[in-house]
Amino acid sequence: MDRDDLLPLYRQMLLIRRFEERSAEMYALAKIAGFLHLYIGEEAIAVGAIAAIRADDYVISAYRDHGHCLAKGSDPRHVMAELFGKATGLCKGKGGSMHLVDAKRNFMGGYAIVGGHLPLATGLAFAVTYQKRDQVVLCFFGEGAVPSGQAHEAFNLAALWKLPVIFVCENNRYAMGTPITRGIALYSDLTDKARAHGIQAETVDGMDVLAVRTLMQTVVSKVRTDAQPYFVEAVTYRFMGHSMSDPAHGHYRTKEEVDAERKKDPLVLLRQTMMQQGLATEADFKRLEQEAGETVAAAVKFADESPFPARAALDEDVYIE
Amino acid sequence: MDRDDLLPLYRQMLLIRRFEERSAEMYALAKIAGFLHLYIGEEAIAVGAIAAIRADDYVISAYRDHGHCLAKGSDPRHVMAELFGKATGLCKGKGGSMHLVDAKRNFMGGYAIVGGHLPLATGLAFAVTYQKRDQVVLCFFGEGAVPSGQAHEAFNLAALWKLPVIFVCENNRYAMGTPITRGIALYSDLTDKARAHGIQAETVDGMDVLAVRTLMQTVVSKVRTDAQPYFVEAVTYRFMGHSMSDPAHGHYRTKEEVDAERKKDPLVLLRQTMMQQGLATEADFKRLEQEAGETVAAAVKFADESPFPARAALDEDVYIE
Amino acid sequence: MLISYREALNQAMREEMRRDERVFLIGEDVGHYQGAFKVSKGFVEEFGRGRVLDTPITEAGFTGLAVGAAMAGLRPIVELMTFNFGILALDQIVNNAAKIRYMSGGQLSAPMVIRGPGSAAHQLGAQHSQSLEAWFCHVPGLKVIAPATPRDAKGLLKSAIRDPNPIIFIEAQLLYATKGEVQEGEYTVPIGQAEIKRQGDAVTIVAYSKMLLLALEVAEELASEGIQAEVVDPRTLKPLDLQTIVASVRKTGRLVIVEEGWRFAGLGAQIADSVYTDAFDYLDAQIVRVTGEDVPMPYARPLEDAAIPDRARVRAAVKQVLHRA
Amino acid sequence: MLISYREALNQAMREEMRRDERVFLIGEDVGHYQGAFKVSKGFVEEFGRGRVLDTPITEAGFTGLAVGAAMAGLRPIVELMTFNFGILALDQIVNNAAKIRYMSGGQLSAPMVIRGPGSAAHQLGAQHSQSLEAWFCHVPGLKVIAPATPRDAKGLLKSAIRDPNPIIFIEAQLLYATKGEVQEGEYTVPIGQAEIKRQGDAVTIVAYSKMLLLALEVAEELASEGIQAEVVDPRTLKPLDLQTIVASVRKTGRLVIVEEGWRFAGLGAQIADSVYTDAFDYLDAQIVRVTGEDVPMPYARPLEDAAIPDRARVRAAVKQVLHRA
Ligand SMILES: Cc1ncc(C[n+]2csc(CCOP(=O)(O)OP(=O)(O)O)c2C)c(N)n1
Ligand SMILES: Cc1ncc(C[n+]2csc(CCOP(=O)(O)OP(=O)(O)O)c2C)c(N)n1
Ligand SMILES: [Mg+2]
Ligand SMILES: [Mg+2]
Repeated sequence: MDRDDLLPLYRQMLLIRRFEERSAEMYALAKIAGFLHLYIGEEAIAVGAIAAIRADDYVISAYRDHGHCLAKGSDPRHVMAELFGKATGLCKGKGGSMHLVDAKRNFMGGYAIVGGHLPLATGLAFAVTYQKRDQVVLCFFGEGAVPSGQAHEAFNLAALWKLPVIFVCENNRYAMGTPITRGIALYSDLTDKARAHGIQAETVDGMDVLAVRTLMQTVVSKVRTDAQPYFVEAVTYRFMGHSMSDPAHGHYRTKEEVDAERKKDPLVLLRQTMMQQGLATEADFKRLEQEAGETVAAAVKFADESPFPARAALDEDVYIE
Repeated sequence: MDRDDLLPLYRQMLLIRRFEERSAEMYALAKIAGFLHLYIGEEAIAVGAIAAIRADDYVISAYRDHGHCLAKGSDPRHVMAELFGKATGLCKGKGGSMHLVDAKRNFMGGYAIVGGHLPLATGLAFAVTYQKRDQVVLCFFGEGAVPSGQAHEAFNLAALWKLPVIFVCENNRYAMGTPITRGIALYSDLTDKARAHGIQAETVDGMDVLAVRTLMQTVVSKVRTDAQPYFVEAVTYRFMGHSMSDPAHGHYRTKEEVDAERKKDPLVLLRQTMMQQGLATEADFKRLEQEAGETVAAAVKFADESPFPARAALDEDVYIE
Repeated sequence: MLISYREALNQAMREEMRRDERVFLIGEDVGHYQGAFKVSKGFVEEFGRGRVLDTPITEAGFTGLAVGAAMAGLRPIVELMTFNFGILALDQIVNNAAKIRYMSGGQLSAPMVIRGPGSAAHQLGAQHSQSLEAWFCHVPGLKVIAPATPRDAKGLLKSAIRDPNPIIFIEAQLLYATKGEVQEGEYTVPIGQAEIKRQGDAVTIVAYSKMLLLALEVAEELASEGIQAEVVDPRTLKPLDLQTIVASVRKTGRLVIVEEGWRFAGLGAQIADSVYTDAFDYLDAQIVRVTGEDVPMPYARPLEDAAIPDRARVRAAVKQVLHRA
Repeated sequence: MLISYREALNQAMREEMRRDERVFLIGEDVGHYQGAFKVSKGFVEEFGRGRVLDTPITEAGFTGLAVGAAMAGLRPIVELMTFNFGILALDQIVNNAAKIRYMSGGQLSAPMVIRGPGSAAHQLGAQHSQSLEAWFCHVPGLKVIAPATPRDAKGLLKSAIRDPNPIIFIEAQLLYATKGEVQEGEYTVPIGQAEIKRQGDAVTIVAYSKMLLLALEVAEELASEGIQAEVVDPRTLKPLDLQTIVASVRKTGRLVIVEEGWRFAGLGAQIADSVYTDAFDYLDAQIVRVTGEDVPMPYARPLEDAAIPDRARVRAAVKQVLHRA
């Protein structure tokens, strides 16, 4: 393990963490509205998985999409501006938190219908194959999408046509207030759902960014070379409520459970590893912390100072003339 | 094996066979219209499975539903009248071939959206459980429905809530012109689809009415006692085209293949068994043949002589006042 | 008693579930979570998990399950977390629930209520801010209800639960916290009856759900200018109580229709068409529709505001039918 | 050349697939089976399995796949075996295809054609006999086309395949075998332009898809009685060419709208509403709509016939607007 290899992973996870925390603050200040789903606790998955792909590979996600968008390299200023609904946002303020898109970076969007973007992911992969290119598609979704019909239809098509798509299931064990035990009949191992369609599958500790990246490197290279889909279950936990209106604990999970899970914080884990192995010092982390703070502050400032879209924008982008 | 046990099975299969053949003739005479999907070749499944349930158990099917309806005990006259679109039809002529319903006999209907009735079947089973009754639900569908999202959603719900529904997949290896090899990624054994949702599953030779009945007896008793769903794959073949507009062979399967499969005719098979074991004579089969002929002729006569629904019927049954 | 729209729905379902064992509630997070918008608060505690069912995120599956259960004699209430997700259950709603009675020649039926919030809340974006009532109203076999007040919400939901037909019951996220007077004790509001929510003689405004509140606000404003608008709330969208609307138009001679949904092929077009057909000679001016803009809902607040009918636009429409600029 | 509607569609797709490598055809049985209604005859032979894709019966899955492929630069043509099954793909069509351009602020788009037969054929029953154009027309971001003649079918399908937006292209099973004159060589018909299919001055009849043929038949009958009906075929339903319709109404003063779909909240209501708004003062009579009955489609032939507009009803409507009984 190598310092220059690991520090960027930490940097990215930290950026996402601080970005999300500031988003929550901005929500409290009513600078951000609508549904806001934070990625806090799950950073290792987006960062570890996206570290294993090329810049021209595709990424697509659900509504909990800030982490994937930032990990794919989007400018935090334009992401934050989108959350603010500003004209300088990635989507000119029209998409919002759940629908970030950064086409330049092949970040193909966040989607808010559970299960609905899995067919899209197979379509991106189909296009890659059709055009005889060698990109792969990373498709992130929660375990709540696993029983959905659209997911299964997508699995079958991907397997049938051997499409280069990697389904990354972020199993944080809750779909809003519904624990996986009450949503999925066979829940102890989700890989059987994919295998039943003929898709190879693997489970990984989604709190361990290095484990995620290592597995994904193998998976990505198989998928890129062998023309086949893959399914990865990354076991994780969301530290916050489902969205801003949902407390972190209460009806459906206890404070004790959340506290226990917080001990497996992916940032803390990587930091410990690096410290133990002498790959980084307190000073490094302090510097990274400051850097992240500045980046996020700049993003907020940019967003805040940007103009709202003009009334004329309302009717634009409905059709291409 | 016992003559009085087996003859009724043959009688039922024969009735379905002759009923279907006459339906085809009536279609040629334009007495029947629309889509007409014949059950010829698959009789052993409906007859074997329904022989294993009680009269108050529920049966639900897709559009290839004449066989299930007749096996559930519906009067062939009212079934034929429905195909003729007559007021005396099971559904007063409003349903047609694809939507036979006989509520008195708990034949809960034929449905024409592939995969769409599997959730309904879980709902019938839910009602049974809710009302603390002990019926089971038999749900018949083609293998073409297996990849559909609605099927998977139904599987998960049935398994999650331990509902007494038996999913009977009539795997005739073609969905219209699409062979199973091009419709389902993992096609060699369909039971894995159900097992992935935690549903026990079994495969059976769907041309052998005795094998079907034997398996179903075990399955039905498990489902009735243990509160759990089940999945049965019955491997079969349709001897005719998909519907009347589709020739028996041509684009997607060869005459040789059809001829070879026809050798496994479920009626011939049972007849041979009975003859070999001395349980029936030529004379018996002749009598059964005559009986079936008369029943079907009477059904056609009844249908033919029945009136069409009156214009007033158009607006009836849309709402309950 | 003064209660919220949310509480009114809660009472309606609670009373009906106490009254009729066949009624059960099914949907995502309706139980332990108390409903995504807390409409079913206390239900799983009172009625147990057997009658208050948390589902996986499989709208086609659990809506279809409810249709099947209804066919077998139960009385399901399906909560859609929002009606946007009802799109995934449309096959079950349109092809099975709405048609089974007809297709079976009256043998089977699907008595059930499918309810949840429709329309936009604040800045939920394009996939979560749709008003789809025109779609449901198009389908024979369905009844469609969209109450605006706590009183109507309670009375109509009770009627809907008792009705032997499949019913689409459209609420609104932004209505849940609104309050209104609701009589004590048992009552129902009949399906298919509009209500004149405000008397007037100068102009008729037809508006439902959230838009009714908007129409009433505008009517108050106009009253201070001496214009008395009559505000008619259809409450049930299908079957539509055209008689009450037409009677009002005969009196006022002028009609404004307010709906939040997309304009093109929206429900207001049908209301206009029906009124032109039944009251043509009483109209002193063309009917004017105030509708949502024909765009996917934008996230940014100023754009969202511009996409949804507001007071200024309703006012302008009234002035237009009154030929005053 | 005199060719069938089916052949016209076949030519359009064939020419465009030869012209543009990005175009591919996907749907159930479109390949080896040559299409359920044989529209794609010879395609898999000419273009291979890589561009003519037989799918499993998973409309949401393969339509969504096509949307994703379109987002990545391809030009899918999705064949729905019939539009009834499109209900299962509505989430993909409405939430993804129609909205992605808007939601992404113009970054992504879904140029694609979703085509197949809509409306009733003969006795296919309630789940297979639906006219859902009003639903699609309601959705911003979609264009909706419903050609009636081979010439329009070919020219409009070619335009649709080249169009950068998602397009709903509604054919009809009963039109496939109808024949008509189609010019030789390359041509397109522009999207969004109605065509006057028959000149007249006594009354305007607006009708599309199958109903156009019915309207033309009735117009011929009426001509023998000295009544010259002008028959306008919108061809594109969204965006609707209101100008052409209004111009005709200004001339005739009378309008009959014929549509096969359910009456309540049908597309005709919108057409009527638009014409009342834009040509009120030119109308000499109320607009009359001839529509399908508001019932699920019955199987029995006499009932089915009674549920669908026929010559007698169109005639009666014309007489009504002409105030002749
Ligand atoms: C089809 C559909 N049904 C319901 C919802 C409402 N909803 C939004 S998020 C969510 C839970 C999803 O859980 P999961 O997939 O595990 O993702 P997580 O939020 O845990 O990341 C639900 C039910 C939706 N967006 N789409
Ligand atoms: C959702 C849907 N898509 C397409 C169709 C058209 N269709 C009718 S039957 C059929 C094939 C079904 O095959 P299978 O399920 O194997 O049943 P089988 O006809 O072999 O009994 C298709 C594609 C349909 N009815 N429903
Ligand atoms: Mg989750
Ligand atoms: Mg089959």
